[in-house]
Amino acid sequence: MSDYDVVILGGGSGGYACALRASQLGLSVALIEKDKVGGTCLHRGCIPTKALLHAAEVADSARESEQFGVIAELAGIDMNGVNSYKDGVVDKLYKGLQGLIKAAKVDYIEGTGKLVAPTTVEVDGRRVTGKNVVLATGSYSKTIPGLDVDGVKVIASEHALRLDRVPKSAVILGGGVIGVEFASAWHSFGTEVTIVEALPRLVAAEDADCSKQVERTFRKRGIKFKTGKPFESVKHTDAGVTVTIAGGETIEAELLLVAVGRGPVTQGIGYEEQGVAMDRGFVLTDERLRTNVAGVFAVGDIVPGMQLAHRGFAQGIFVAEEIGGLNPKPIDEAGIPRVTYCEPEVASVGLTEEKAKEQYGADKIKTYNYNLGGNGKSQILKTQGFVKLVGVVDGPVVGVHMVGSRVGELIGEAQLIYNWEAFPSDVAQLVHMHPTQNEALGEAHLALAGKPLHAHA
Amino acid sequence: MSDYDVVILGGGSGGYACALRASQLGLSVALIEKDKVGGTCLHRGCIPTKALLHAAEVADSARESEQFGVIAELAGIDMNGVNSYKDGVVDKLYKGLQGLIKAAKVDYIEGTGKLVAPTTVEVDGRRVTGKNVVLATGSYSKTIPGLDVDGVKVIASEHALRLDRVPKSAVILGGGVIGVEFASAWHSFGTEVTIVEALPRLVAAEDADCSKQVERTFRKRGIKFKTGKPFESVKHTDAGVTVTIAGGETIEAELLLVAVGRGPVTQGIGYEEQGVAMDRGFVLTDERLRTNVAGVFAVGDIVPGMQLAHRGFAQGIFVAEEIGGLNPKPIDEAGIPRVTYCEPEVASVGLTEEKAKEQYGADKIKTYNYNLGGNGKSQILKTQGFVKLVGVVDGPVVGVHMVGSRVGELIGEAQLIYNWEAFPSDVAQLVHMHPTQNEALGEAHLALAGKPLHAHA
Amino acid sequence: APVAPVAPVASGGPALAKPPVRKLAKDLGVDLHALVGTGPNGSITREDVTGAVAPV
Ligand SMILES: Cc1cc2nc3c(=O)[nH]c(=O)nc-3n(C[C@H](O)[C@H](O)[C@H](O)COP(=O)(O)OP(=O)(O)OC[C@H]3O[C@@H](n4cnc5c(N)ncnc54)[C@H](O)[C@@H]3O)c2cc1C
Ligand SMILES: Cc1cc2nc3c(=O)[nH]c(=O)nc-3n(C[C@H](O)[C@H](O)[C@H](O)COP(=O)(O)OP(=O)(O)OC[C@H]3O[C@@H](n4cnc5c(N)ncnc54)[C@H](O)[C@@H]3O)c2cc1C
Repeated sequence: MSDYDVVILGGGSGGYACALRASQLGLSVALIEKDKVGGTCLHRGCIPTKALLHAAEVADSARESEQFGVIAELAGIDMNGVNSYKDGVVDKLYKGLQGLIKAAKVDYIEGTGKLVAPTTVEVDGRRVTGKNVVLATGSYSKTIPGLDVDGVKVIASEHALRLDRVPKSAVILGGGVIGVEFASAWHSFGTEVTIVEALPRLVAAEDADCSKQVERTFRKRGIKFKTGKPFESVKHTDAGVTVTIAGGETIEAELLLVAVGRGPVTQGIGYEEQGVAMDRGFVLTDERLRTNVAGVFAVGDIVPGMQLAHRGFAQGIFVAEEIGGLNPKPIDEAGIPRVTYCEPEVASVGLTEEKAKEQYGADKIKTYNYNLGGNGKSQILKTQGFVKLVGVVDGPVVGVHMVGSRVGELIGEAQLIYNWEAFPSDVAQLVHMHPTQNEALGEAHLALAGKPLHAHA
Repeated sequence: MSDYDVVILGGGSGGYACALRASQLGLSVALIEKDKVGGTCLHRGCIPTKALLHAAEVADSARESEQFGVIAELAGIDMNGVNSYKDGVVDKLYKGLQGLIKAAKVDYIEGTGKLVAPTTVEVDGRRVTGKNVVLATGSYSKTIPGLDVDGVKVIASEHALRLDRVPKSAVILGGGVIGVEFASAWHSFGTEVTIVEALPRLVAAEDADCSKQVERTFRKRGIKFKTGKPFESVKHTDAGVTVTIAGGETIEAELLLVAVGRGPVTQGIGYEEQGVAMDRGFVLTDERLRTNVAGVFAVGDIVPGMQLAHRGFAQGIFVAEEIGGLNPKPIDEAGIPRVTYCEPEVASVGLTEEKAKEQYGADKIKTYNYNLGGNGKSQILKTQGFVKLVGVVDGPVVGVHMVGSRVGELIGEAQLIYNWEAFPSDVAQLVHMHPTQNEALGEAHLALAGKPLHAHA
Repeated sequence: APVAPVAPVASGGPALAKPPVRKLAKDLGVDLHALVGTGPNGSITREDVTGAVAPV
């Protein structure tokens, strides 16, 4: 007999969203969490990093205030102050989330769970059985073979978020989202940063033009980076670390931050024993997020694909609706918006130019790159960058890629355009607010539709 | 015989957009401007005010930096610095615009034009005849009877933008868009501001909830305002002015800024003589922007309706396409996005709750108000406010109203939702980027669709 | 055998067309409810709408 309609293992973004939606649909729900509801995103991921990045923005703004006629001086960073600001934001959202879980009448079970039968999870000796089980155990900071993260001189993002000081210098291993975000924040705080990336470009998952623009601005800002340079080794020194990279070059720094990706938390908790099919530790699912074991679903970072909190939300909601019999539409992964919050921000949805050409054929794809130099609000912010559209000839917009201060907020509009398969002319016929940055999206669509306004054709 | 397909009188937002689009369509175009192309918006309106407001944001950010752990002190405002920043932005965009006009092969005629025949404009004795004439002479700062704007102690927005100092104190007459924007910027610079407004609320054109939130935040910020208090008189004093308002209360200040609206520039330039139908100085048109005189169109601030630059752009483009035979769709005025750039920003599109209930019946309208307290990114910015949706029961979203720092950029997404007549469920099925402010739009739609995520139902 | 057309309207919900397509239909004066959708799940596509105005 089942105790619950749904038993969810892991209370991060994917797990708790599933719990809330399932309970709304009248299902009985147990949510098992060993640490804190909210998971990586709330406690060690999205929220604290974005607080850090906002403090960095405040610091930059003070440093550059003279350009705007404002007389202010940046005297320094009080890292304790930054941390209590950051923790304050997390605490408030944590309280709110706990309130939602409580109001939803979800049975919240604290403890480490283990899958002991296809649809039974054992927590501290107690067996919790569901008609359905949702695996949502999330991810951890990976490292590379032979590189030992000691949490002191060689650290991961969770340690970086708890630092009680601004490091004088740091090497960041990995030029992906997490790496460039810390690089950007620390640089703003005064750290001398060097990013080491094995791939040929920063934010390599993004459209190549975005990488170029980020690199250009990082160079101007004084953030150093070595791309195409795999890490070789690290030696502890009195002052910190010496990092050796391909070619033999060495870099001295106070710290090494390892940001080489996140691995799935799926070992030693019964998944293999119960026959859940996995690949390199990730739980395999079909497009309806079913594993190979009947009644067992998986959501969030343990499912191969983009590791994003809102993908977890969407998957959690999807599974709850699936179990609730609503027959939801499968999620289009390319339609999930992506923002990297370094300065300049990078935001994208849909296909890169390269992928679109692969998929449709190069002659079927047209692109337009609207430079923010022509965008009044971006000039007011003194930021540089662009809005790039990837469109199918006589067809919809299939990719939007943006770089510049604050462009992350433009992704809301861009994602509607992509997901609703709008044609450039659908957007071009609407007038955008002047002066805004989203006006640049409007101008780009005007141009792609063949009727540029504040742009040369 | 006509010299041109289109002769445009006035090179502001409406006029130059018309010129650029007409030329794209292969029409021959003359653009007549007595001052500078770009008009009010570029030289005395949108752009310089938003530069001022950004400098204000930089000042606030420095003032409040400690809350974020950043040690900076706001020592003051260098108004010359602010002005040269502001002028720098204007100059750069002005050069860009001149380049576009040149590249478009528009005949740019400098001088004051007068309509001397239905489709003939005289400029410095030269007669320029078009198959069509577009009136685009824009607007000027109004005052009220008996209140004399001297440009020194009693000023209008164009003078306020040229001040070489931060006023110690100011009374602002008018709590509309321009009034609250100057109030907000000056307060951030250190001016003691009092807004005097005859209507019962600030930003009275917006949804009542928006006014309430702006008033709440203004009160917290220390911006004083007297609503429901018509202005009575002003006396010049040695120190500045004494303003008397209804009820006899007096307010002393260094300056009085008159921001009571903008009147159309339509007198003494031949419109009446040529029989163009007008109402209180505004040029009347049908929905295709035709005046009663054959071949004569009007666009921009001289046409009754919202006085916004991008409405001018849209109307200018419309008329060019109409003349070019493209038979464009008439513009839905309610679909034009509106942003007020005070702190907190106000952004809206579509109908207010009140108007929607009038139009559809109160029982056919449902609303949802998502508090930014539940929005992670807004918490990070330490801003308060909401996203309010006005929806038709079992129908589309017909109004979006937002208040909070930086919500102006969310209007891009909101305007697609309104103009494309999306249902709450259309938006709710798409996942928004976490953590962003546009996520609040997503949450509001989830809730209105009956499946709230980070919100109580 | 003739197949019963899929109803283009979800009960109480919007016509089964993406919002920009709905807008296009409105601009072109096409009544979505009179169309039989040829897209996934009987949804109305842009071609269904433009096809309804183009002279056959
Ligand atoms: C530094 C950093 C910054 C990031 N920034 C962003 C961002 O800005 N935007 C974004 O979208 N994403 C961001 N992410 C990614 C985001 O945090 C993850 O995609 C998201 O948290 C995944 O959700 P999840 O539910 O799959 O897993 P998690 O959030 O990792 O949650 C898993 C939960 O399961 C619990 N758990 C694990 N095993 C057990 C067990 N055996 N028993 C009981 N409980 C268990 C864990 O304690 C944890 O609470 C960031 C990540 C990091 C590290
Ligand atoms: C302080 C302020 C802030 C504003 N902020 C915003 C904002 O943020 N966003 C927004 O959308 N709108 C804003 N506006 C409104 C916006 O500026 C106007 O809506 C817009 O400029 C109207 O465009 P227009 O083409 O109708 O007229 P105008 O821009 O006024 O242009 C008319 C042009 O015609 C010329 N002209 C007039 N008579 C003659 C003649 N006889 N011969 C030759 N030339 C002539 C004038 O010199 C002028 O250049 C603001 C306005 C002000 C005053």
